[in-house]
Amino acid sequence: AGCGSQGTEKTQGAAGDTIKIGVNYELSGNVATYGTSCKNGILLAFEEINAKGGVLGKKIEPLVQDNKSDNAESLSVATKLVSQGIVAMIGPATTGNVMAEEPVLTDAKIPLLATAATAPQVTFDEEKNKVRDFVFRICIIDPDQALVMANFVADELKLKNGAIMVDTTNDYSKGLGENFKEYFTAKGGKIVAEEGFVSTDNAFRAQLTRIAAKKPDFIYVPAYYNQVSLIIKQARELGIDVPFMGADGWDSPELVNIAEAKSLNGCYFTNHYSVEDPSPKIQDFVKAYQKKYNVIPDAFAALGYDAGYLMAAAIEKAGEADPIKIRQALEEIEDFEGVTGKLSFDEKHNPVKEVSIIKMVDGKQQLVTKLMPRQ
Amino acid sequence: MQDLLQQLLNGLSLGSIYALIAVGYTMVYGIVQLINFAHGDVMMVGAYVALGAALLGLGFVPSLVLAMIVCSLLGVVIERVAYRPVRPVSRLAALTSAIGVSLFLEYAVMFVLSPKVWTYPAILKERIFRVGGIVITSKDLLVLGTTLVLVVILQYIIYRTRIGKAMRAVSFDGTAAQLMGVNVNSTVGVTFAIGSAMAAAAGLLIGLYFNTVQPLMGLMPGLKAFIAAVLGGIGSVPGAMLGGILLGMTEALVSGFGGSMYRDAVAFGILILILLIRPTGLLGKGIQEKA
Amino acid sequence: MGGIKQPVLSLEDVNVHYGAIWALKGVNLTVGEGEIISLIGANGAGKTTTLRAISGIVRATSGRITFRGEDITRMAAHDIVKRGIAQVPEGRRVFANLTVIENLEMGAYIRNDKQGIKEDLERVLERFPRLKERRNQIAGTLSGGEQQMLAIGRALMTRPSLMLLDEPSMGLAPLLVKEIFAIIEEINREGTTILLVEQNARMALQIAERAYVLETGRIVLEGPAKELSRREEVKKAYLGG
Amino acid sequence: MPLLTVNRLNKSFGGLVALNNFNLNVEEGELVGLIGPNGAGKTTVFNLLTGLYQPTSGSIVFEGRDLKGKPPHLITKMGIARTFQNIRLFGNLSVLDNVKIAYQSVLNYGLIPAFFRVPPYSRRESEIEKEALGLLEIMHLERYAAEKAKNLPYGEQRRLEIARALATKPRLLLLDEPAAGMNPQETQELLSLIRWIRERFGLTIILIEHDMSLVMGLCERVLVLNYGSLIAEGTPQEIQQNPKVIEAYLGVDEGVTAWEE
Amino acid sequence: MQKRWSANIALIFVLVVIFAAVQVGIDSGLLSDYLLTSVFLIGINIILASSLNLINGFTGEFSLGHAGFMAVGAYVGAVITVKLGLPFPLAIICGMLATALAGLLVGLPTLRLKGDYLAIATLGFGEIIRVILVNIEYVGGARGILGIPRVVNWPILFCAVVLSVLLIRNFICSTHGRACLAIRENDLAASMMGINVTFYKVLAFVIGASLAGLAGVLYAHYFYIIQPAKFSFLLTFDVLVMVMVGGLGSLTGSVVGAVLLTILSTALQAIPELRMVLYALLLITSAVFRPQGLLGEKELTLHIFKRWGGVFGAAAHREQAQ
Ligand SMILES: Nc1ncnc2c1ncn2[C@@H]1O[C@H](COP(=O)(O)OP(=O)(O)OP(=O)(O)O)[C@@H](O)[C@H]1O
Ligand SMILES: Nc1ncnc2c1ncn2[C@@H]1O[C@H](COP(=O)(O)OP(=O)(O)OP(=O)(O)O)[C@@H](O)[C@H]1O
Ligand SMILES: CC(C)C[C@H](N)C(=O)O
Ligand SMILES: [Mg+2]
Ligand SMILES: [Mg+2]
Repeated sequence: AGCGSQGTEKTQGAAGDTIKIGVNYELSGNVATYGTSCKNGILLAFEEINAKGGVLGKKIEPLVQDNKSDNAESLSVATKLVSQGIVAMIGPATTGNVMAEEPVLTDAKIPLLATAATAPQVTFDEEKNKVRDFVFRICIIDPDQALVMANFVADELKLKNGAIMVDTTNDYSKGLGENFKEYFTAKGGKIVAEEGFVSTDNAFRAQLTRIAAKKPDFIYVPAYYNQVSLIIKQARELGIDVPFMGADGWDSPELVNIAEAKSLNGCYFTNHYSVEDPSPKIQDFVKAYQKKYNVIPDAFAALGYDAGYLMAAAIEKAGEADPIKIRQALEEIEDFEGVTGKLSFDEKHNPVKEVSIIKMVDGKQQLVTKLMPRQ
Repeated sequence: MQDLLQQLLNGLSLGSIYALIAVGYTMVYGIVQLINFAHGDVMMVGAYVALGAALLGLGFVPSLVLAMIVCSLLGVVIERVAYRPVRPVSRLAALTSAIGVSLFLEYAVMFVLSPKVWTYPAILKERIFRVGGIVITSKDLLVLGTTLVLVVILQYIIYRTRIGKAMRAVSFDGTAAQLMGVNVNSTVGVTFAIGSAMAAAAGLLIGLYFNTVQPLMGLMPGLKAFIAAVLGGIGSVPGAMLGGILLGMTEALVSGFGGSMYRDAVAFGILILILLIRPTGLLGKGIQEKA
Repeated sequence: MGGIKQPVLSLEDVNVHYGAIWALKGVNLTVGEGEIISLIGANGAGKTTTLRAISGIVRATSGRITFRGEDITRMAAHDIVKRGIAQVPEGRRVFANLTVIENLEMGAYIRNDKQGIKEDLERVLERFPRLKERRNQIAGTLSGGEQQMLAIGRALMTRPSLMLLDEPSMGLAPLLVKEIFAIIEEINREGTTILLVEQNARMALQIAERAYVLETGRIVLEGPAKELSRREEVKKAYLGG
Repeated sequence: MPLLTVNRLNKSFGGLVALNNFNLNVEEGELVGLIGPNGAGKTTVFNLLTGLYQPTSGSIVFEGRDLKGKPPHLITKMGIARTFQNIRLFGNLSVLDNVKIAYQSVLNYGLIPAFFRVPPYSRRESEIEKEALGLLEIMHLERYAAEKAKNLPYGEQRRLEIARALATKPRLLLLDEPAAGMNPQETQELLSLIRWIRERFGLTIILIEHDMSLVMGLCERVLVLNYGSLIAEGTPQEIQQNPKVIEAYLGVDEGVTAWEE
Repeated sequence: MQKRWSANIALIFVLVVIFAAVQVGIDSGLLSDYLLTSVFLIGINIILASSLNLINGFTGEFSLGHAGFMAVGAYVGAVITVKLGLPFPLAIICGMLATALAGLLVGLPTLRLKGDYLAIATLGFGEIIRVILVNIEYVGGARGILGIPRVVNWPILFCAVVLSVLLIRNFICSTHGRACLAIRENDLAASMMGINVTFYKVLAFVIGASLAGLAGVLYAHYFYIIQPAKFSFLLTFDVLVMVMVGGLGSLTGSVVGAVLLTILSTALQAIPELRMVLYALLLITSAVFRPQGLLGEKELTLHIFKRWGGVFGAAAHREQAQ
């Protein structure tokens, strides 16, 4: 019965003495480490901001919800958060879960800031050929990841024949696969095998056997860590010893746990940042994060941290905790300095940022290089 | 050709995993006439128990034995608490209860141990054999071998021992079995204990095979195992093995010919086809109803 | 009422309820060593319920059932079988998916004497040549009469000291009915006490020493079988004229 | 023309010949008994006549129409009804519903009226209800109308089976051991009941029964099956003196007296 | 006749009250969007549960293909409105027709199968439908169809639910429904009553499926997106549990089951970590203490409402059953 009052409060969170921000993440389920890292980063940021007095004189109140790495759950969580009066939403981490909640927020005219969803369609409706007004993201996008990796493989590693293995039930994975193929063949490389799997799979030998028959120099697997790790492990068991390449989905402590360090030696993936980056801004963040959570922050923690600060900046800029005004402010943000780089949004609400290439060495991530995909 | 052989072997290895779960499944299923939907989750618990044992430094065999003991107790408790009061009333109600138990195990484990994925320490030396270009791993042999052994053991128990005879009698008519001096409750209890111990063994092996242990790991294999059991003929232990291997082979071949997207559809399609031709599964005994 | 031998089984004031239905209302009944006792009564009188209560398949709500001096009222069904009470249940209840031989073997479940079991198996098959012919047929496909024979054979395999038979002649050809009754007498001669429930009251009263008449859950008449079969009310109600 | 002509009917299960070259002609209005030892193939004959089994060979012609390949529900609609040796009522449904269901084949209406309860619906429903209640009354079952069928006493269940069969408006009624589980008194009542419904509904009846008082009291003609083959056919008097029948079925010692006592 | 009328009037009264209450709640803003979502889920689940009950409870078939049927309805409906830009009523009609056809295609071949074999075959069909949807690019593959307009509002939902339940009730209480019941009780005897067993089994499938299709269309046009993954066998199990908890073979039971379980699972979202654990325990408890379901095979009538008030009617039945 008590919940009835929330809906009547049409002016939403602003009326209270806190600013409510939705935090919808994958805290359990298949890809729980992504969401958990993002959430931790966000909460750290909000904590710091609130300690310094909050924004517009008010404290930020994050409303954290677990979407269980499930699309339908993500939608229902978003509906719930909206009815609790949030003025903006941060998350989820993965493309699919963001896409699932998007219509609810757009209908409610509440801005959505995605942290790690990298597929182009997150901010851009390809069918209607128009930008999604209320959706922003602070991460690089997949064509950039694919381009950087394709160039790196062709120019630096000088590998010719590649194989691609994607999760065909995942737009992120499928998109990256397509982009990579396009850029790699443009560079004169050859894709000798393309295989697919579905996200519920855990046996990949059939596909790997087919790939092995084509004798590629490397295998590109842009997918989430829970599957990547099994794929690499099973490949090694089948005696496939070529390097694997991938994208930000690889960044999880679980990758090494499951696949085992030696299987990963010589593999590369693209990412949003690297803990190894000596820049002081990054190292300060790493220290603070480690102090609070006792683990090394991965890229998603960094993205979450940036998202928290970016959101606060936008609210400050908007001058009022009003969703429409915050949206406007987000669009106008320029040269925001975050741990994952300097960012402004392009016309499709995407930031233009550097892509890091990470190499796996004995279970540790090593920063190989940072590249700017486009100007 | 070599590829085809390798794919068949992949299928055999995947199939023996299905079979491994399916044999315990089908035994309980055949005798109690209950779709023990929680079987896959008992397997999951077995995998965790064995993992715990392994992390404490126990070797393969002690971990296995411990997991089997714990799970057989778990099986007995589940039967006692969730199935026994329901079974006589309605099979479908028992199914509801089983769905409840399945969810309970999954989410209780998730609550207690977090949803995170665990991996096994190296408790078994892994070896890779190459026979004329075909790769076989020691894990494949282990899984296949264990399944075979379990099938033999179960067949022996069901057809050659007193308790097996009691199980079969109970499965057909509990009251009549009582009149033959069979203790129905303890027979069903033993059935669950054995079935759950088999699940635990499967749990350890599957945990090792995929090197991952997580609370929902029983769901899909459980379903596939159930399908394998039906395919082979409900209650038939060799049928479950056959069904499992057939399912695994089909899936590997479909994937192996580039149809991985349609793999589940083809597998189900074949299942339905086989059932249409043999409505009681491959090795199931159907009796024509007498009017 | 003289001549009751050493009582083997006795029911004292036994009541049974099925939910709201009061099926047995204070039944008193004794069976003496070596006797054949018949229990007759109309449909639904509670005959089957009486046998089920003795075997422990339904629980008496009150009263006492003793077998050879031991209180078996609350004993589990399988333990009662071990005490030596076998039942040929109403409606045959053979194990439909087992073969004839397997069904018979199931009867010997509580026994361990391999040799004895084998001999008894042969004896049963001799007694029922029909079953011998069909020894490997799945019981579910046997004709009604064949199944009835199998049920009797199966009960014999437990080597009971007291055998409860629930309408063993139901659905049997006349020739077989006679045969079955002859077999019952023979089993009895060999030392097994018999409690027989029958619709075929004429035959039942012929072979029994004593009989009870059950009506809507109560014993309304009891006495030596010959005497009962001469009584008008029995003739009228149960002997068809 | 006979109502039913069965010609050289065979049925085997695997290697087992359950019915061997069985011939039978039944004239309109006859009451024919079918007896024989257990497992002789009597029920099999009924299963073949009602389409539950397909014959291995041979033909069944009912009212000039071949029944070959006809599914059971169509055979019922053509006018053959039966009861089952092991009672097969719709146990969880009311007695009234059991009978109403049987009117399905004669008093039907379409799906649209059913969904939307438009005219033919209520008219037909009340017709069905009236007829069903009438039949229950005839069979002295009206007081059980609302009771679940499985809660009825055994004898009443048998009567309900007959009532249900009658509701399909058959011309040929097949009764499979209707007296099984009845005591002699009840059997006598059943005997008069069968006589009566036969008159009342103008039925032709084939009766399988082990209770000789019923068979001899009712049937005009009796056929005897043994091991799937016909071993004798004739009036009850002829049958009870037939040595083959005595040997195979009635019993040598007191043969004739078995049902006369 | 008099009694029938007064019962009908009472029923209409209750329905009007329910309708008005929710409508007022929406208009006054007392029902938040989030709660409203639960109301819509309840409605959709009522349709799903009662149509599954028609197949499983009343006809005695064991079907596990309901999620697949719902998917067909949802997709066909969404294609009509989103891809072809046609009006919503057409989506409902086409969605239901397509699922009826799917029901026919599934029902016909699997008829020979009994019990668990039928269950697994229908489950297989449901999964096949899902896999096929994943592989059709036109409907978005695994991503599904996004941006479906939210056209379903409370009046539409309410009418759909009431009509569906009414239609099923009318069917069950007709000669055709009795035929289905007879088949459930004993199909051999049913065929001896002149019932075309094949026809009615398939008919039940077709009706049940097309109503699941309706539920699918409604779902798609309220929840913005549909994805194949949503329609997995787990969804069927959810619905099956509603049917079982309400009482297999009780139509009002399905309504009660759908309402209770949807509310339960929504309410439990307040304690996310323990939500499923508690849900599971409640399932087990209800199965153990009430194996025949809350209503058993009985129907909840307004009469009982009067006597016991609300949900306590179910408790009244327990006493009667004992
Ligand atoms: N499982 C049961 N549940 C409810 N009532 C039962 C049950 N079994 C028997 N009854 C009822 O108990 C009473 C006695 O039944 P019982 O089967 O003992 O009679 P019976 O004398 O063996 O009859 P019959 O000659 O028909 O076999 C009957 O009214 C019957 O309906
Ligand atoms: N479906 C079946 N499969 C195998 N054998 C069968 C089947 N149906 C019947 N039989 C066999 O056919 C023979 C005839 O059976 P049927 O049921 O017709 O006998 P019956 O004359 O009715 O006997 P009873 O008087 O005991 O009922 C029996 O030996 C029986 O075992
Ligand atoms: C957390 C990330 C790996 C998510 C991924 N970049 C996606 O868009 O789905
Ligand atoms: Mg009885
Ligand atoms: Mg017969």
